[in-house]
Amino acid sequence: MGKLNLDVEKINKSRQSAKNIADEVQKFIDQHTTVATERTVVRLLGVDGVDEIGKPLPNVVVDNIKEGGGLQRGAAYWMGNAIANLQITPQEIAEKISKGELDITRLPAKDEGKIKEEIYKIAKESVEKIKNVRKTREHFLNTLGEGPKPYLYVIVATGNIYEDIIQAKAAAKQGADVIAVIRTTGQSLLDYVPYGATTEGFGGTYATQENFRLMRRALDEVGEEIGRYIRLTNYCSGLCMPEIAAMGAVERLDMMLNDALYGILFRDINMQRTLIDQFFSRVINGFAGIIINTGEDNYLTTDDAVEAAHTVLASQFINEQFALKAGLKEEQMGLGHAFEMDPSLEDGFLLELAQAEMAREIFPNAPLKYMPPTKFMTGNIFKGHVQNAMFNMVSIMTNQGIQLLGMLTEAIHTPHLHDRYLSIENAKYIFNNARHLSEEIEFKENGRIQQRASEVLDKACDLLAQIEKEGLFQTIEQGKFGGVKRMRDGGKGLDGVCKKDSGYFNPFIELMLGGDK
Amino acid sequence: MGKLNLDVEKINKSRQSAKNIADEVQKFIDQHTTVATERTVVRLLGVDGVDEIGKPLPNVVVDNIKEGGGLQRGAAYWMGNAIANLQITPQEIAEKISKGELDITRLPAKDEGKIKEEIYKIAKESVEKIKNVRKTREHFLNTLGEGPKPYLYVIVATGNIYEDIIQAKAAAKQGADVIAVIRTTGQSLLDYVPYGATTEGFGGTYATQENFRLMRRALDEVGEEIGRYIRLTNYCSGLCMPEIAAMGAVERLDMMLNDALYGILFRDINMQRTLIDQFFSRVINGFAGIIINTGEDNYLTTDDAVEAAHTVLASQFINEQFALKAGLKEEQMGLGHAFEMDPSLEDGFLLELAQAEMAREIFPNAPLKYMPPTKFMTGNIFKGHVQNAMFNMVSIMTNQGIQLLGMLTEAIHTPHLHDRYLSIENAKYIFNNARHLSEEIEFKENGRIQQRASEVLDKACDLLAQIEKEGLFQTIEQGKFGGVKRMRDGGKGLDGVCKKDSGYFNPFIELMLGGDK
Amino acid sequence: MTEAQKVDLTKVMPYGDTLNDGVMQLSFTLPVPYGDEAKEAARQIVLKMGFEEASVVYAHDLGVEYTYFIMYAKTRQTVDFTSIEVPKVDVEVMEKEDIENFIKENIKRNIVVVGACTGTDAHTVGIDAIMNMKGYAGHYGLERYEGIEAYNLGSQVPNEELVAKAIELNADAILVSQVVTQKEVHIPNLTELVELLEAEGIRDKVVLVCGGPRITYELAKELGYDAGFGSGSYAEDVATFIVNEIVKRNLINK
Amino acid sequence: MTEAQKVDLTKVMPYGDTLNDGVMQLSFTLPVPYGDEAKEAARQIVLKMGFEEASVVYAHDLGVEYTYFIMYAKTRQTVDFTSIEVPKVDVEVMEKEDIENFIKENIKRNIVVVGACTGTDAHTVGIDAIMNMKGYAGHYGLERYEGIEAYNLGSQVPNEELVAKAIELNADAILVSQVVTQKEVHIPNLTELVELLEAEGIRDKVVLVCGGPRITYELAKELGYDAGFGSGSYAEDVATFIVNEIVKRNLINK
Ligand code: B12
Ligand code: B12
Ligand SMILES: Cc1ncc(COP(=O)(O)O)c(C=O)c1O
Ligand SMILES: Cc1ncc(COP(=O)(O)O)c(C=O)c1O
Repeated sequence: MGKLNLDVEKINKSRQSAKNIADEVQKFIDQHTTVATERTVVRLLGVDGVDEIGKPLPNVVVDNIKEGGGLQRGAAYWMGNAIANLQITPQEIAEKISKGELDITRLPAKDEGKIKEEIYKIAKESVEKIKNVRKTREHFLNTLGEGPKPYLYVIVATGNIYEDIIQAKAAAKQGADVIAVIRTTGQSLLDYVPYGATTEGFGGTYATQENFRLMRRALDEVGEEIGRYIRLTNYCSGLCMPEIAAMGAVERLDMMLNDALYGILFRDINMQRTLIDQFFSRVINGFAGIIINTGEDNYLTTDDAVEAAHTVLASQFINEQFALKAGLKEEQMGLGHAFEMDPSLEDGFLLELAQAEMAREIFPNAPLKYMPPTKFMTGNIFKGHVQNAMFNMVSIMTNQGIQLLGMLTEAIHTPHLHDRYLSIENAKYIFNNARHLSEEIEFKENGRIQQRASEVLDKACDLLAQIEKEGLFQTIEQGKFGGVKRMRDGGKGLDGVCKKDSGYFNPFIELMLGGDK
Repeated sequence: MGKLNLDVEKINKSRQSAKNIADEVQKFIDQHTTVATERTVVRLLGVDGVDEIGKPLPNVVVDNIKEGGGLQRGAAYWMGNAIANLQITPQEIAEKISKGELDITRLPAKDEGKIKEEIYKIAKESVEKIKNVRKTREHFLNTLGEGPKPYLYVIVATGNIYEDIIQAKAAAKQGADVIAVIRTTGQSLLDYVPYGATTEGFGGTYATQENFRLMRRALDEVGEEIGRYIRLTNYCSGLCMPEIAAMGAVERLDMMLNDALYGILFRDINMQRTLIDQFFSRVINGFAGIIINTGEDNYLTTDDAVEAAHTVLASQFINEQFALKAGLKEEQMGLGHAFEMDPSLEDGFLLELAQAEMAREIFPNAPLKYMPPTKFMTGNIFKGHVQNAMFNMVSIMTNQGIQLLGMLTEAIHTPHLHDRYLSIENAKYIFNNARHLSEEIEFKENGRIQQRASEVLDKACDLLAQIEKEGLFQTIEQGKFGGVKRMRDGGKGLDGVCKKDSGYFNPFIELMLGGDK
Repeated sequence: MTEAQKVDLTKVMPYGDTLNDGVMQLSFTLPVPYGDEAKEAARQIVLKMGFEEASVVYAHDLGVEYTYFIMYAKTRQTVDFTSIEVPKVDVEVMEKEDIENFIKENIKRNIVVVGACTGTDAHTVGIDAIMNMKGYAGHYGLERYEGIEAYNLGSQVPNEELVAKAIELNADAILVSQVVTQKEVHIPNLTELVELLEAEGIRDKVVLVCGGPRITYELAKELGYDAGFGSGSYAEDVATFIVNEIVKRNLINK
Repeated sequence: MTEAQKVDLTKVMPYGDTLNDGVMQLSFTLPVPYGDEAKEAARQIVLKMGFEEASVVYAHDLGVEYTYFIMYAKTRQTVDFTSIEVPKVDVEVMEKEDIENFIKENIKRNIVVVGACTGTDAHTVGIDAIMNMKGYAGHYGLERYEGIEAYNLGSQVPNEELVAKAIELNADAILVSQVVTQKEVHIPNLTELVELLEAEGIRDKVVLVCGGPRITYELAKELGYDAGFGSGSYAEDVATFIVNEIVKRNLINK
């Protein structure tokens, strides 16, 4: 099979282990909810805005429910009950709570059928809206078209949404296909989503609905101008994972970084919390036609890319299963991996080739998201530009789907306007100049490349078998991913987790998972 | 055969055509000599230095012979006769001529046997000296060792030999294996070799024996220090082709750019003159163990690299035959080719791969000299650095022998100290990181790469058949190489060509071609 | 001239391919539309900085009325290399074993080192390189040193928490890592820590060290730290400094 | 702030990722041995040029007591973009056919153009691009123009020979290409040609044009040429200039 002659048995076995792992975790997920999940429900029911001290109304509502001891029943229930009682809109309910005029859990309990009826009416409208957003995207893609794969994916990270827009437009004109607005450092630990247009981030820009809207509009404009649909990406991660999914679904984001494991390992977010949140966020992303980007690349920043290669593959298998559970199609699975080996390694290029080709063959329909060298980038911008060129070579030789472009200034600053131009130029040159190289080359049977791939697959298969036995939580506790250990009850956000009671319901999961796509 | 599945018949046919072409030209060569050839004989007999107006003594001697109408008999005859008459050294003879104390062709004619005896005695010593120089090189290579192939070959070109030395030493420390001292613009049209250490060149430094010596010493020093023998290269081309060969043989140069076709096409040197000169220069280079570098790469600066690819191959076949005639071993044939396709070409990388692999397979033992992108380099040094990286990739994927490193500033200036460092770093990174890639990849049967190679071979084969029919001189008159037309009687230096008479002799050809190696 | 000119170290100038040619490469963007006028603007701004022979070798339209330039130009500025003195840690770096012996002989007790990546910074690789067992590039981290009790608090640690922990453990040294420096975000964060320690009255009782790729010894001193360590630092560099400082400042019995 | 700041074109500054941040990238070598002092020397020389926040992001030992640096720094210089005027050929470039018609209608005879790559310069690709049939990048060369007799003398042509040929052919225009500019070798060579033409008394009777990758219109004017053409010029650019100049300077009947 393929160029690598991979062992199909091992692939199947790995996939089955991953499925069992995900099944196990899903049981846990299904029994719980979180404050973020409930705020998402509130948002999807139409609540937006902030109170006079700047606290987002979804937080106001859910805090009120939580204080009233009602979280285990879910926000949909309480909102439905309030509507049934007061015959006002969710937004009006939120405003009343914020003004102290309403304590939502204290309203008389209406008939459950009535409650659901009220809620499902609104929820269906909301879901319909998202479906229309998806159709708009499809329309743009059909009329404007898109760039060839690998998509050129660049980040903007000035901290100021308006400056970001200038940079994003420039990048699009230079040939970028995807713009990711990096988040300000620290946002992922906020247990609320900031509001409005923002101009003050560090190493990134706040993810807010208004910022999404502004950037989306700018990219639509430039897309029309250059005749190519420009995708927009943000971060569906951190303590507000599903809320951002909801915002993105409405504002027509096209991709989302969305991976609980990243938050656990690299942001020290509590694993229970974020796995629960991830489920709902992926349901929304799946329904909204958003491609998720998983974060396996990050493991290689704290662990060694040669030694830990199999952890990336194992994690991709697990992420695939979590994605399937949430209704994501393979075409939406931007599984992450990275070109992060020490450039001084003899034959390192061969190992990178093996890894990239392996991912390609094991996940043939996933638009793999390939991350550039970062850890071994230095202040030597010239050498860095060549490291990025080698990364681009591997990508075109192995048909990657989404190429996050490396920046020559990676070790120095978030990209300057011309850094991005130079990187786009680098990738365009190589992708075009070696366009069909992957069709023309084969790998020697049982040579270094094939052997390396089979070795990595073997190890991943073993690791998955072990996780299957011990469970995902325990594996993370042992530091198997990224060399980082996190405790089941440690990290941020555990206090936002809550067991559902039997009356709990969340209309959106049902509508989006089951709904026609 | 090989990875390209090349048609062996075509290769054999091409080689046979080239042999016939060279045979034909060699007939012409054997009947002629030139002022440069005779000056070389004079030099090899031990004449050096300049007269009071700075004219080199070898020129003084040969001019005297020419004025006396004796050129057709060869300088060896006249020198031998003078020795037989005066019992003084060649150097003393030259000095006497220069002071007007001697008119060499006016001396009484001694017995031819006696003359030859005198000359062969000196000639043998001279040849012995060169043999020892070769042994010294072999000794260094055995004790110090050398870098892995492809050798990293860089140029220095400050115009000032002392500045060149700083740069060359720095390059060696940074990892260069070969240092080429580029000649000042215009030197190739001088019909004499300047004398002494020089500090004033434009875009290069004068090739003088003293400069050779200074640089050789510097490289031996640095070689000892870093434990790697550093090769030295200069230009055995232009109107003094064989003289420079002789100087290089004595001063232990290791490589020489040495290609009559280059002089004809790119310096407008008369074709008769330089083909005759080339023969003797190659005999010397061959005997001295010097690797020649041919100039096919240059065709692609004036012609299109895709369209004219077959002219490069055809010329390589011809150069191979000329080299064999002069006693050069395959291991000394640094046949030239280049990575010069328009970088904006879709799949251009595939075509470059095809060309490089083809040369590799057709000339399996030649240390091919691979030239970097130059024509399509721009002031964009960042992009240029990536173009050079792609060039390095092709080289390591096809096992080239000698890699002339591209400079990111190619379109701007001759290399600055750090330009060279960055280029060496670029090549070292890629050669090491993809060290065994060529062993691991195969090309798809009858795919784009294989097809391209076979197409180029076909065309070269046809072209050679045509040249075989029409003769090399006429082919050049038609502008078949580099798109440049040159006339048989045009260009510089024709007046230095002379038909030999029956008494002509040149001891060195015999000693070096026949001599034990 | 018979030899290469000698470098005059009191008047050093940039070198391209000839001594004192003064050549520098520059690149930057101007917010002006691409064209001859843009190139001239780029030239002028470079000439205004005192460069000579400024030449635009490449200009590219960035698509939003901004233009990118690559230039070469010559400076006539010189610097006296012989008079340059760079403040730095002035003790000679010891090896792990020597440090361990130094502690045994001179401090005669275990020393406690608390480290963290503070503020919103989550880049732990640097502090891990210094503190964790495994270390970095073949240099073991402090955890593996006999005589050193190392506590690595990890990432995104608020300064308050770090100070509390230092007090709790009666730390001899505090190590802070700051990697994100965009918009100088590290400066207030580092400053705040010093202020907190002063407020607690323990600034004098600890060796206070910061590090990160953009941290220099000089900057650290300015901000009130005892030392700062940049890229390519290893555990032994910091450990050498700490143990010497403890002795020097008489913090052995505190 | 609710929108991105607007660019003030009278005070333009370099742009990294924020308007007027002034960021520039630099690289260069100093003839000093690698080390902290070298980095400081690099910083100082950049600060002396008026840069601020100069930071060495990379330094490398070049092996012969020289050190290479990559730096970022901020300038506070501004340039008034609105006041920049670049001298250039001020006629609108015509297409080949229009030029041919222009000759027919306004000059009413064939014009003679002689070109060469002069001095020791052997880079013919540029002049060939302008003159030869084939042209360059899809733009035909002058040889293919009706109404133009083009003589390309090739490479390494001494100025004397070029002048002699121009006189012999009664040339209307002389085109000179100069590509090698190392150590400013083109300047005396270009100047000599003007002097020779003046000595022969024909400078006023010909349109004199030079070109090459480092030639600017401004430089050409300074050296006494009628125009200069740099990288990316095509035959039609030169031809337009020549035919207009012939009419303007009344060289039709000479
Ligand atoms: C790995 C990495 C990450 C990982 C971090 C994983 C982890 N657990 O550490 C992940 C993927 C999580 C990450 C995330 C982000 N990153 Co990051 N990241 C990097 C990267 C690629 C490498 C850093 C690294 O590990 N270096 C290797 C270590 C060993 O070197 P070091 O940190 O310099 O440490 C050495 C010395 O400095 C010193 N040292 C360091 N600390 C200390 C402390 C003491 C006491 C001492 C004595 C010495 C010392 O000793 C160490 C060993 O020699 C750099 C780019 C680069 N190539 O440098 C970007 C980089 C640092 N990241 C950057 C940014 C902006 C971010 C984000 C903010 C982006 C975003 N908005 O999402 C996030 C958020 C992180 C946050 N909240 O802090 C920027 C910072 C820009 C700037 N100058 O401010 C960089 C430069 C990339 C870029 N060009 O944009 N990142
Ligand atoms: C091809 C080439 C060669 C070929 C030339 C073949 C030939 N017959 O032309 C060969 C291999 C022979 C060669 C040799 C040398 N070269 Co060379 N060469 C180049 C190269 C790679 C490309 C030049 C080129 O063809 N450009 C394409 C043409 C179309 O562009 P262009 O010349 O700029 O022309 C355009 C415009 O400028 C304008 N134009 C040009 N002339 C004119 C004239 C008029 C009247 C008008 C209107 C317009 C016009 O219109 C043209 C079309 O748009 C450059 C590097 C580079 N990438 O630029 C080095 C380069 C020019 N060469 C260089 C050097 C030093 C040499 C040598 C001196 C090296 C040596 N010591 O041996 C030799 C000697 C040559 C000599 N005596 O002149 C240096 C010059 C450095 C400098 N700034 O002075 C360069 C920059 C390379 C380097 N970095 O060292 N070279
Ligand atoms: C999967 C994933 N999620 C999120 C992030 C962003 O981190 P933060 O949570 O700091 O915005 C990253 C960063 O690379 C990531 O890879
Ligand atoms: C084969 C060959 N000979 C000679 C030269 C050098 O030219 P010149 O004769 O100007 O020194 C070159 C330049 O590239 C060359 O390729």
